[in-house]
Amino acid sequence: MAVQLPDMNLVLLSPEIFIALLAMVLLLMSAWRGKESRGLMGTLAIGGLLLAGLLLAGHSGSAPATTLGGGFIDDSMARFMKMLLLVATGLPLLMSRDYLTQHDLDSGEYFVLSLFSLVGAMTMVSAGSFLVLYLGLELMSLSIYVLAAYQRDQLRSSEAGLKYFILGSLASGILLYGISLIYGATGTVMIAGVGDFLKAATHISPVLLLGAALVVIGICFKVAAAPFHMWAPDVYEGAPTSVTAFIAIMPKVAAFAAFFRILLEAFALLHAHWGPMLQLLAVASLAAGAFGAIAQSNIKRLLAYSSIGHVGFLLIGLTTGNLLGHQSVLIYLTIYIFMSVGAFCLLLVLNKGGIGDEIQDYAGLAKKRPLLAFLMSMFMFSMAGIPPLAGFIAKLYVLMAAVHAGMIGLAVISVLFSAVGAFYYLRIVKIIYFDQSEEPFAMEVGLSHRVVLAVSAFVVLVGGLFPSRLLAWTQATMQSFP
Amino acid sequence: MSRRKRCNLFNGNQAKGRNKTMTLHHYLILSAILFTTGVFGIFLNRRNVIIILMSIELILLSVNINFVAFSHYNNDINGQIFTFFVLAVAAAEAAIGLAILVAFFRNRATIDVEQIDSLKG
Amino acid sequence: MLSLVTFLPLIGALVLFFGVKDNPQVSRYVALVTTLATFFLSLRLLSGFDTASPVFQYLEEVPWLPAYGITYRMGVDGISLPFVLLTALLMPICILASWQSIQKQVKGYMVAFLALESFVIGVFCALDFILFYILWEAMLIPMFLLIGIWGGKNRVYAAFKFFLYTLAGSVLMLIAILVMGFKGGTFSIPALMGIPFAFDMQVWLFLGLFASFAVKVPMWPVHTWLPDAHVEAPTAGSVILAGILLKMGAYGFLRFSLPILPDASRFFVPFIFALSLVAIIYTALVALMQKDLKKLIAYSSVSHMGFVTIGLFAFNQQGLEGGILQMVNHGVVAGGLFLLVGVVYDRMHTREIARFGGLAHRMPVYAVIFMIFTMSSVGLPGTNSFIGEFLILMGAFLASKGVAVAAATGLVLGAAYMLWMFKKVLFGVVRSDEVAALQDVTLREVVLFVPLLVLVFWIGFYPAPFLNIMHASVEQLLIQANTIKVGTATAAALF
Amino acid sequence: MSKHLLIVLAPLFGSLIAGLFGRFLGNTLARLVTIAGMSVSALLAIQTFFEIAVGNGEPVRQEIWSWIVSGEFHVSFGLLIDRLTAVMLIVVSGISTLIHIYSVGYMAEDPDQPRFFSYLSFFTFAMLMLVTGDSFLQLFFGWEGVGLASYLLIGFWFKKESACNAAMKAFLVNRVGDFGFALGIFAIYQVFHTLDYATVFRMAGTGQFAPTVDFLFWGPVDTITLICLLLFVGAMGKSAQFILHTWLPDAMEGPTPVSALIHAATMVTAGVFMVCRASPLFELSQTALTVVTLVGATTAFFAATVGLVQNDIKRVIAYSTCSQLGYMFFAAGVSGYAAAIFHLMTHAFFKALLFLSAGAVIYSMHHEQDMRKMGGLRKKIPITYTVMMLGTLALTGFPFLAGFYSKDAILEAAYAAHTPVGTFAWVLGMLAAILTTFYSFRLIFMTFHGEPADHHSYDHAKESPWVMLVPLLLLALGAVFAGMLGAPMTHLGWFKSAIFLAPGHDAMEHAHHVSGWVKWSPFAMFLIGLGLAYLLYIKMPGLPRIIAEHYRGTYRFLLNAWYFDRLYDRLFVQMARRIGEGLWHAGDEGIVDGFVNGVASVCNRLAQQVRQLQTGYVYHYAFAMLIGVLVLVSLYT
Repeated sequence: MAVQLPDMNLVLLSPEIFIALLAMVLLLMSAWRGKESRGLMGTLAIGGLLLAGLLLAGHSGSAPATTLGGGFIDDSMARFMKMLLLVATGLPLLMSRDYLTQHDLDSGEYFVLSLFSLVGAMTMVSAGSFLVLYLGLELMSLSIYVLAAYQRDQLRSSEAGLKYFILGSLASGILLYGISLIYGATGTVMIAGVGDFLKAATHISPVLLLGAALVVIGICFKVAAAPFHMWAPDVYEGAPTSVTAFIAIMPKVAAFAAFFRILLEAFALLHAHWGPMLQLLAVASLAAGAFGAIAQSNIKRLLAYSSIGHVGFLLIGLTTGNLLGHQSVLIYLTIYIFMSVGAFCLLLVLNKGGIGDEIQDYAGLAKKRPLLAFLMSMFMFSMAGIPPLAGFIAKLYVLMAAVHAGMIGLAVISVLFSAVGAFYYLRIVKIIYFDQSEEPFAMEVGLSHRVVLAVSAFVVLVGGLFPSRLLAWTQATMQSFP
Repeated sequence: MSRRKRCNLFNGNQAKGRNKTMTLHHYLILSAILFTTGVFGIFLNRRNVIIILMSIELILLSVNINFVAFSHYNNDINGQIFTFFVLAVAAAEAAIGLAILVAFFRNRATIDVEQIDSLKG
Repeated sequence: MLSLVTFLPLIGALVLFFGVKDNPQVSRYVALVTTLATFFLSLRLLSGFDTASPVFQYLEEVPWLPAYGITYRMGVDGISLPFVLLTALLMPICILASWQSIQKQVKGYMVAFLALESFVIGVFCALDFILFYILWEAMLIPMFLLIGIWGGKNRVYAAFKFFLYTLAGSVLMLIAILVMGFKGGTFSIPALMGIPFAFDMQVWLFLGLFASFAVKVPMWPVHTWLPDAHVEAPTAGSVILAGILLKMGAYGFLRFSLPILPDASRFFVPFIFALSLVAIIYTALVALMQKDLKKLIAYSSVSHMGFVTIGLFAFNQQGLEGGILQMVNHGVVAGGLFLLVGVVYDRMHTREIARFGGLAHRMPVYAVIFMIFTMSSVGLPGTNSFIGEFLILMGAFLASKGVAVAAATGLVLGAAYMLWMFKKVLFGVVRSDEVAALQDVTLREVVLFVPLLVLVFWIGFYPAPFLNIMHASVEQLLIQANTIKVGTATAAALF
Repeated sequence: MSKHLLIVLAPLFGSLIAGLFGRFLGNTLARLVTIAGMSVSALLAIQTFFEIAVGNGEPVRQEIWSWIVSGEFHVSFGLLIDRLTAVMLIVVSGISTLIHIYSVGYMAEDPDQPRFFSYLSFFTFAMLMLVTGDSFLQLFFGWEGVGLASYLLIGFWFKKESACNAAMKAFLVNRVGDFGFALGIFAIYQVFHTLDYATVFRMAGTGQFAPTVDFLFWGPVDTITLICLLLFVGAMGKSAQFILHTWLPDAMEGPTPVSALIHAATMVTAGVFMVCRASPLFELSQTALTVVTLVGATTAFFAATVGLVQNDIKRVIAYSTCSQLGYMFFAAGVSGYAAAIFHLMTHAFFKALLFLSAGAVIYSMHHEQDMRKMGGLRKKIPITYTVMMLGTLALTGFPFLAGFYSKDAILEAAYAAHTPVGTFAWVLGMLAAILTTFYSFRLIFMTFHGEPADHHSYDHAKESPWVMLVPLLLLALGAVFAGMLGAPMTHLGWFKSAIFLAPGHDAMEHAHHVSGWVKWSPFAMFLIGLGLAYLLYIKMPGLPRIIAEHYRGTYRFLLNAWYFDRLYDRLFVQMARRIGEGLWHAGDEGIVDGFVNGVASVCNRLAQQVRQLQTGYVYHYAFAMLIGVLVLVSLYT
C-alpha cells in the first residue's frame, strides 16, 4: 500500500500559516521578553493582520482551489469571509490596546489567543471536511473561552469564561455527535463528499437528518441563535469589554461561513429540512433579541440581545436559499461588524473616562460630547435599521431575499420584531440625548479609537447611502459559490 | 460493498442468526447512552463543576465510539483518524476547562455549580 | 436642480454640524439662510414647471443599488410640487419661529431641522420606491430628536410613541414595497403604475401601504400619537408635524395606492370613507373637550385630515384636487395656529386654555391673526380652507351623498370647537396678571405670519394658480385610478 | 372698475382701511372713511335702482374673475343686478349708511370704534356680495361672510361672557343651516353641472334634469324638492325660522345698531331673498313650497307668542323680527314672492327704526334694557317716542303706513292661495297679527307710558344727539312711505325675470281681488291687539302679573321661548360634550391608547419573563439547549 502524500498548496494556506507563525512568535516573545515588549506585540499583531490581508488579497480573484486532499478550500466565499475575519479581529485589537493597558491585561497572551482564534476561524471558513471544520471551531472556541476569562482577578470574567466553556463544550459535543452520525450515514467526512452522496441517494436516512440537525445546532450555538443563546448575555457582560467586542463579531463570521459550507455544499439538497428549522430559530432569535433587550440596564447585555436579534435576520437570509439571500448574509455580516465595532469602541472610549456599563451612566452625553453622542446614536439607529444608515441596507437585503423567496410571513414577523427592537435602541438615544446629568465625560479619545470610530462611522454612513460597491462585491462572491 | 452494508445497517435487518455477536447497533446504542448520560450530567448535576467536565469528556468519548464503530463498519479509516483528533482536542479542552475553573475558584472560592450565578437577568 | 433643492438643507446641516462652533446666533443665521435659499430655489422649480404636462418633470436618474433597478430617481409632477413648495415655505418660518424660543443646543436643533427638511422634500420628489422609503424613515430620526430634546414635559413618551407608532406602520409598508418590487420587477414608481397586479395581491399590498400611510395621516384609530407628539413638540416641530409630516401619509395614498393599486383602492373606498368619517366626527367631538390648546389643534388636524382622505378617495377631480389643496391649506392653517400657540407659549409658558382669556385686550393684532386662522380652519368662504373643503365635499357628494352629509356635520362641529377655543383664549375679561402683562406680537412674529396670511386669502379668493399646477397630473391620476387593471370578481372570494 | 362693482367694493375698502389702519387713523377718521364708503355705495345703489327698477334698464350681468376651476366645475365671482337685487341693494346700502351714521352717536364712548365701523362695513360688503351674486356659490360666500360679520359684531363687546356665547351660538346655529345649504349646492351641481343662476334656472325651466335622485336611505326622491329643501335649511338658519331660531334673541347681546342692521333689516332676510332668488326652483316643487309655508307660518305665530312676555326691550323686537320673517316665508311659500320682498323692504325700514329707537331709549337709560325698569319716558324723550310710535304703527299695520300694505299683501296672498296650507298660514298670520300689535304696544306702554319704575335713571334720561336722531327721522320717513311707494312691486311681473311663477301659482294675482273683509281683517286684528294692550298695560297695570301667576305654566313656557334653548342645550350641547368626553377618555385614552400602551406593557412583561428565564445557572441554560435540540430534532428530521 503506497503511501500517498496529499497535495499541499501552501500558497493557499499562506494567510493562516502566517498568522499562526506570528502567534507563535508573539508567544515566544511574551515568554522571554515579558513586559517590556507589550506595546510592540500589539503593533506586531495588528501589522501582521494587515500583512495577512495583503496575502489574502494577493490571490483574490483566482479560481476556487482546494488543497490538502480537499480538506482546505479556497474560494471566493472563503476569501471574503477571511477578509471580514481579519477586520473583525484587527479592529477590536486596535481599539482594545488602551483598555488593556488600563486594566493591566496587555500581556502578550491576549494577542496570541486572539490570533489563534483567528486562525481557527479562518480554518473553519476554508474547511473542506468536517474534521477541519471541527478543528478550526475548537481552536477558535478554546482561545475565546480563555479570552473571556482573561481578567483572572475578576469573578465576572472568570464566571463568563466558565459558562462559555461549559456550554460551548456541550455544543461542540452535540456538533461532534452530529458529525459522527453524518459520517456513519454517508461514509465520508468530506463536505463535498456528503453533497455528492446526497445527489446520488434515493433515500435519505433519518440518521443523516439527525446528524445534520445536530451539526446545525452546534453552529447555532456559536452564533447565539435562540434557544442556544443563553450564554451570550452572561458572557458579553462578564468578559472584558474588548473581548466582548471580539466575541460579538468574529465567531459569527466564522460560523456563518461554516453554515455556508455545510448547508450549501453538503446539505443543499436538504433545504426543505433545514430551511424551516432555521426559520424557526430565526423567529425565536428575533423574539429573544427583541424582548430580552428591553429590560436590560447594562449596555453589554443589551448589545448581547441585540446581536441575538441580528442573528435572527442573518438566519433569515440564510434560509431563503437564493443567491440574494446568501448575498444578504454577507452584506449583513459586513455591516454588523462595523456597527458593533463602532458601538463597542464607544463603550471603550467612555470606559476610559470611568463610565461603567450601565446605560443610565450615559445620560447627558450629548451635552458634553456631542460628536460621541452623535456617533453612538448613529450606530444605534443603524442597528435599529433606520435608513439612511447601513443597518437599513442590511435589513433591506435580507427582507428582499425573504420576499423573493416568498417568505412574506417571515418577513412581516421580522420587521415587527425589529420595530419592537427599535424601542431599546431608542432608549439609549433617549438617555444620551434627553436625560440630564452632571457627568463631565472628560476623557480623551485616543488615536486608535479615533481611527476605529472613523472607519466604522464611515462604513455605517456610506454603506447606507452608497452601498453599491459592497453589494457588487458580495454578489460576485456568492455568484461563484458553491 | 460498504454501501450495501450501510443500507442494511439503518434498515435494522441484520441477519437474525448473528444476534449474539456485537453488531453496529450495540455500539451505537452504547454511544447514545453515554452521550445522553453526559448531557444529563451537565444539567442534572447541581453540585460540582468537575462533574460537568467529566460529563463533557463522556460526550466526547461517546462520539469516539461512534466514529470507531462507523469506521469499522464503513471500512473507512477517516473515522479513526477523527477519533485521534477528538482525543487530542478533548485533552486541550479539559486543560482549558480546568484552568478556567481554577481562575474561577480563586475568585469565588467554590466550584459549586449553583454558585456560578453572579451573571444573570 | 431637484437634488439641489432636496439636499441643500442637508448640506447646510453638515456645514453647521462640522463647520460651526456652538454659537447660537451663527447657527440661526446659517439655518435661516439655507432654508431661504431652498425656498427660492423651489420657486425657480415652480417657474420652470410645465403645468400642462402630467408627466414627471425635472427627472434625475442615477443608478444606485445594482440589484433590481433600484435607482436614485427624482422628479416632480403637479401633485408633489405643491408639497415641495409648502415644505420649503414653512421651513424658514419654523426657523424664525424658533429664533428665541429655542435657547438650548441651538446648533443641534438647527441641524435636525435642516436634515428634516431634506428628507421631507426628498420624500415628495422620490420616484423610486426604495428611495422613498429610505427618506420616509430617515425623517423619523430628526423628528424624534426634535420632540425628545426640545419638547415639553412629557416629551420622552411622546417621542417614543411617535417613533414606534410610525415605525410599526412603515415596516409593513416596506414589505409591501418589496413584494411590489419583485412582482412588478421594478421599484420605479412611474413604471409600477403600469403594472397590473392581481386583485388579491393588490388588496394585500394596499393594506401594507395603508398601515404606514394611515398612521402618518393619521386616520382613526391610529391617530393617538398625534396629540401627544403635537403637545410635546416645540412650536416649530408642531408646525412641521401638522404642516408637512401629516401630508406625507395622504401623499402616499395619492402617489402609490391610487395609481398603482387602483382596483384595491376602489375596493377599499367604503372602508376609507368609514374611517375618515369616524375621524371627522369622533375627533371633532374629542377636540371639543380639550383643555390644552395644542391638543385641541392636534385633534382638529385629525378631523381635517379626515376630509382630505375622503376627497382623495372620492375618485373624481373635485375631490382629488380639493384633497390636495386642502392638504396645502391645512399646512398653512394648522401651521399658523401652532405658531400662534407658540407666541403665547413663549410669553406665558402654558398652553392650558383655562389660563388664557381676554388676550384680545392685550394683543389686538394677535387676535386678528388668530381670528383669520380660526375662520380659515372652520372653512369660511374667502379663506383657503373653504376652497379645499368645498371641493372635497363636492367630490364626496358626487361619489356618495351619505358620506358628504356625514362629513358636512364636521363643518358644524369644527366650528364649535374652534370658536369655543377662540372665545376662551381671546375673549372675556383679563383674569390673570400674566395675561395683563402680555405684549402684542413683535415684528419678527408678524413676519412669520405674513406669508401664511397671504396664502390664506390668495388661495381663498384666487386659487386658480394653485389648482392649475395640479390639473394635468390629477387628470392623469384619475385615469390611472379609474383603470380597471384586473376584475374585482375575486373580491368575494377573498373575504 | 364698473359702477356696479363699486357698490359692492366701496364698503370693503372702507372696512379694510378702518380695520387695518384704525389705530393710526383714530376714531374720527375711521368713522369718516367707512361712512364715506357707505355713502358712495348707497348713492350708486340708488342710481342703479332708478336705472333698473324705476326705469326699464336691462339687468346687469358681469363676470369678474374665475374663482374655482376644477375639472368641469367652474365658478366665478360675478355681478347680477336685476330688479330683485336692485331692491335689496337699496335696502342694504341705504339702511346700512343710516346705521353707520347713527352709530357715530351710539358708539361715541366706545374705545374700539375703528373696529366697530370696520366690522359694520365689512358686513355690508358681504351682504352686497350676497345679493349681487350670480351663482349659488357666491350667494354662499356672502352668506357666510355676513355670518362672520354677525359673529364679530354680536361678540363686539367680547368682555361680556354672554355676548361671546351669543356670538358663538349665532355662528353655530347658522352653521347648521349652512350645512343644508352646502348640500343643496352640491345637489344643484350634481344635477345641473353648474352653479350659475342663469343656467340652472334655464335648465330647470326646460326640464333638463333627472326627475329623481337617490338620497341617503330615502331612495329616489324628487330632485327639485330635495334641492329646495336643502337650500331652505340654510334659509331657516339665516332667517331664524322655527327650530333654528334660537340664536336670534341671543344675538341682541350685540350693540343695538348691529341688531338693527343685521338682525332686523338685512342679514336675517337673506333667507327670504334666497327663496325668492331661487323661485324658479321652488316653483317646481309643491312639497318644498308647502314646507316653506308651514315653517314660515309656524314661526310667525310662535315668535309672536314668545314676544308677548319678554321684558328685554330688544328681545321683544327680536322675536318680532323672527315673527315677521315668518310672514315673509309663508308669503314666498304661497308663491307670493313679490309680497315677501315687499314686506322685506318695508320691514327693513320700520324694524331698523324700532331697533334704533330702542337703542336711543337704551342710550338715554344708560344701557338699561329691561322694560320693567322704564316707564313714562315719553316726556323725557319725545322725539324718540314719536319715531318709535311711527315704527310700531308701521309694524302693526296701521292703515297707510308701510306695514299695512306689505302685511296685507302677504295675508291676502295666503288667503288667495286657496290651499290648505295657505289657509293655515292665513289663520296663523291673523292670530300673529293680534299678538304683534299686542306686544308692540305693550313695549310702547311699558317704556313710554305709565309711571317711571326707576326714578334715578328716569331723571337722568335725555334725548339722543342729533347724529342719532337724524337717521331715526329718515327711517321714520321710510316707515311711513315705503308701503305706499313700494306697493307697485306686488303687481304681477314687476320683478320681470327675477322671479318665476309656475302656471297656476297665481296667489298674488288673486290677492288683489279678494273680498273686502279679507282686506280689512288685519286692521281688525290691529284693533283687538291694541285694545288688549291698552287694557292690560294702561288700564289695569296689575292684571298681567295676575294672569302670569294664574297661568304660571303657560307663562313660563312662553318666557322660556317654548324651552327650545334648554332642549338644545340638553340634546346637543351637553350630549356632544358628554360624548366628546367619553370618546376622549374611553375611546382614545382607554381603548386606542390602552391598546397601544397595552402592547408596550405586554412587551415589557415579556421582557421581564425573558429576563427571569436568564437565571444565571448553567444547568438551566443547558436544559434550554436540550429542549431546543429535542424540539428541532423531533420537528425536522
